[in-house]
Amino acid sequence: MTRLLEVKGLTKRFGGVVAVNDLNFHVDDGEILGLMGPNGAGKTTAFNLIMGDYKPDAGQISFKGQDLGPLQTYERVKLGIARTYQIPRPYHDLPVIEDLRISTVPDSITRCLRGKKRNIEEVEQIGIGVGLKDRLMKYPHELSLGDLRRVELAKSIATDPKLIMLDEIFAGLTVHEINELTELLMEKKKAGLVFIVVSHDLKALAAVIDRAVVIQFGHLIAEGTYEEIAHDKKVKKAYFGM
Amino acid sequence: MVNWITSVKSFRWWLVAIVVMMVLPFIVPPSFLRICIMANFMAIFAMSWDMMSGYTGYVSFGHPFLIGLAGYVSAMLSHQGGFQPPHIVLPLYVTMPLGIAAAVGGGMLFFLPSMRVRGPYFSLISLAFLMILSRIMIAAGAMTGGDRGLTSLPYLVTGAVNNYWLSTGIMFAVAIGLWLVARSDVGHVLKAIRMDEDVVESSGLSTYRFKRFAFILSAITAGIGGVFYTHYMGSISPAGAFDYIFLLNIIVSTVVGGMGTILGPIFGGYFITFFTESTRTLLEGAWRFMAYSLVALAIVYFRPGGFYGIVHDIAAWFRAKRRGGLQYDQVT
Amino acid sequence: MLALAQSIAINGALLSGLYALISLGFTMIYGVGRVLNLAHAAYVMLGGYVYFYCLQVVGIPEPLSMLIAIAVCAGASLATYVGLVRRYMSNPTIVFVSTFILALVINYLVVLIWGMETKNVWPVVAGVTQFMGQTISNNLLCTLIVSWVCISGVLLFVRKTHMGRAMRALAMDRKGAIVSGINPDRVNLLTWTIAGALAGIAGIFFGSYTYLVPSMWHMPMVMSFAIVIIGGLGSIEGTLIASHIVGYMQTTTTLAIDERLRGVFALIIMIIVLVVRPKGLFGK
Amino acid sequence: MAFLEVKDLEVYYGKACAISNVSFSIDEGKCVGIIGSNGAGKTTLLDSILGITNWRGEIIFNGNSLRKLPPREIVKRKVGYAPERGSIFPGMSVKDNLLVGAYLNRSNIDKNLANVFELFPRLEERQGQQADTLSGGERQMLALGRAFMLEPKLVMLDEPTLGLAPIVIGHISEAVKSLKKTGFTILIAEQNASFTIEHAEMIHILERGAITASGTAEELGKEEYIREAYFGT
Repeated sequence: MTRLLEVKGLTKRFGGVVAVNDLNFHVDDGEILGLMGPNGAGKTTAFNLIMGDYKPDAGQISFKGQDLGPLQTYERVKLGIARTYQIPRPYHDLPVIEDLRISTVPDSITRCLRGKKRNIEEVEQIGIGVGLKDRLMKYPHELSLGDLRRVELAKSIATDPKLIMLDEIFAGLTVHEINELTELLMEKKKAGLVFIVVSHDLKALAAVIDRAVVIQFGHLIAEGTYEEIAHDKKVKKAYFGM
Repeated sequence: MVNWITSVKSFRWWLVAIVVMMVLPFIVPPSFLRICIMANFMAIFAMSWDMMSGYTGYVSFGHPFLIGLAGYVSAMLSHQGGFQPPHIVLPLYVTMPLGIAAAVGGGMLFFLPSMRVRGPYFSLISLAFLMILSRIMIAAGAMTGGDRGLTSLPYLVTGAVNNYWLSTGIMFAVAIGLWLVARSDVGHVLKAIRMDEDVVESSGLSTYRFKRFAFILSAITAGIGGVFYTHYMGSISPAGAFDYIFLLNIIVSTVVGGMGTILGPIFGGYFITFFTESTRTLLEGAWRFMAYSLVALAIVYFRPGGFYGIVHDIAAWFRAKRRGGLQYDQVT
Repeated sequence: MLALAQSIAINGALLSGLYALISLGFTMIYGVGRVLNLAHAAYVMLGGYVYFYCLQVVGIPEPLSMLIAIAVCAGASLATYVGLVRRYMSNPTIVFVSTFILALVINYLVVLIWGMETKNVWPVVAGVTQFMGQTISNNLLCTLIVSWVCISGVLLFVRKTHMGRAMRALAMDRKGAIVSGINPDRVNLLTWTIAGALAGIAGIFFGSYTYLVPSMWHMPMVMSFAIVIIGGLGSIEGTLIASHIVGYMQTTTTLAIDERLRGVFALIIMIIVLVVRPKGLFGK
Repeated sequence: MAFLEVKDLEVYYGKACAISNVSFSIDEGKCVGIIGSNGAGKTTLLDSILGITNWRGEIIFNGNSLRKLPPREIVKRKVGYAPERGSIFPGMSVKDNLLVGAYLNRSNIDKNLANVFELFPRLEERQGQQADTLSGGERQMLALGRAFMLEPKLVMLDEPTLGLAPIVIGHISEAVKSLKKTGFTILIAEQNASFTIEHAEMIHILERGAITASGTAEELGKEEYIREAYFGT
């Protein structure tokens, strides 16, 4: 298996608070990695560091062997990393299909000027693929939280990535919605996509992940399969204080 | 082949507008045409502002900087007065492109770095550049004529009818050009930037690249408007080019017409110009500006979407009623 | 040379104090409501004109004229918030554009009532004082003292009173303020009123420092922008320091370089600060 | 008559339903815990009680309906709230932070300050310090302290243990215990089940905006699915 993403010694401080502290983990090709930890453990900060939204105070992130340090967010996306937002951030004035289409627009003025909406079928397929078939013409304020999460997922898929980072994608969804999303992830995994799934909730990920890393106070405390970490003493202590 | 050429249908309103404008000189007096000329220029300035600020949400208070810079450069190079230091007087077909280039170049040099900062910060910087340029133009009196500016500049064409054709032609050329860009995915991305810039970045698009493009288009448009306007008026002065009321006119034209629409600013430019001109006989000086400012304020306050928004809402309501639901081509 | 330096030192202190007075209200409004009020400098002009009118046209005694001027500005500011801004608090762009138009409305209101020609305001205090070999008018000294009394008053208010703390609290953490029982709307009402009153005081002295003319708000508007940006939007202490940077720079430019370039250097510094450190020198 | 009674509460953000049909009550002097995961609607629930959201249904506090009341009126009725992540005023000193908490209760400031400092001696040591220099635990203490400056009849704690080290959670736990002893009525919203069951006499499980189970710690511990999901056994 090849290393896809490697995070080494990642550290980020905000004022007096260390959000991510000397964090090390990696993702291999063909797997779904769970990035877990109680709320406030630094998971989202780690995501933002990988995406380039913040600059790390120390440490290195490499993707497909390439150092991401000097790259802007959009360059990282073009390399094949995509993310979803924990709180969905749709464009409030655009219907779903137009929202998704932004992710397929080429990052080049000349190519944008040539030909309009030729990517509409492709976008429609992605939308249908995440189960938004009859909601493509709806505006964000008409959608439920579950649907907005689907839009987030579809947007990340539309950038044609290799690795997708899902931030708390199951939070607040019904059991039925969770099952549907799980199926979808499995399907995409077969198609060759790699996922990092962030969740504070160990249980929800049991069916999805191949391997998990658990962080607390921005630091890695356990790593292994779901079974292994579920019985890890440190993890239990982190979650339940026992 | 590109689709937009095949879709003649979407050009039908342009054709109507062009036909109306072509008939106009034969049925109205020159005094009316002179108002139309001013309206054409205001429409160009408003479209320029809209391309940058209306689309991306970066509210520029510095557009007179671009317009004035273009006008001044062309004016200084083509001026025939014997002021110091002596310099070569160039023909208009050289100075006008140079003026436009100055607007783009000066804008790139000053405005583009400012687009790193967002929201009100950008607006303040652009206003600061406007103030600085205005001060420098006054201080460098030997070159620029100082407070009084430059007068008796060469005209491109003379007479109301000729100037009408010229300004109308430029206005339509600019409008159709910008409209095509705005309809393309570029316009789409720019609107998305206005709504949430970070999310656009995480869709793998360089927002800076798109903002820069919008800015350059805006600067070219401002430059074109600036040089033609200067050589239509035959004079340029700090009081005219850098006055707040001029800036207000540009912004209000766009807001009244509808921000982020290209069509709106044309309507807004005409509305504002005819409004100020028609009140000229009714109200004296300050009263007129007062009334105008109050109307502008009322429109911004009660209808931030402008006329375009109103028309759009009504049309969408009718169509939705007829077809019982939104169709794809209506929501974009 | 020494005389020039002394002159710069004294005049700089005066101008800085006035600028601080104007910018303070501007930055307070941003702090509590996250909106910029572009009409703020127009109140300064309004204050100057109302004072002039009451004192020199109607003949109302000086202290009463001052009170009227301050009250008119406070009222104008409050009315701006209630009538124009409150509805669009969540849309800074509209507030930005509409308050800018409002500034022009006030501008033409002044033109309509008092005309275009310049007017000289009687000095608030007559006579001159010799200081460091310079002759300073008592009026300017009074301006300096009043500025600092007001500034100290505002600082004491926001630090030592419940309402002042509520203002700062709202600026820092909206939800924390609300769960403490602070009513954001009331704090905004008060802040706009205080800001208007400060602008009125500044207007009285600004008018007698220079003269009255309907375009006199342009420079204070842009300068107070520059000041709050250099100081960091919403930071009161930063605003005070930045007022002195800008005030002294402007005085130096006017007295030692070229009167026509006044303001240019302050603006250039503002631009550099913004591009290098977008949150201002003292902003968080 | 319950001290706080929430009946058929519903909250919508646009068309998305955040809280549906939530009913529960607290008796005076008791402690109730709401356990739920991220996004379950805990904060929305507490916000609604304080009047920050638009809700439907009925909330009765101390015999009076809170319908249509603005937050400050509810705070006036002595509802203290420590928002999540120890939300504090970063640019103010610790003491000033506490004084903001006394905004609507200015009669016994000195006594209340002394009480807070007794509860959290750490805050007394640092009272002159700027609040953004505090650690996560100290911030949480400050947020709690600020709520106590009101002399509240009901205290609502939103995730008081979020992101805190076990030893710091211990300090917070001590504080909550001494509050209970003093007779405060407490509502805790938490993900941390063990912290909640330590203090709460009654626990409600909140999932996707609805209460899915209620009972004492022992009662809930008997249900396997809840035990697995929240108690970690």
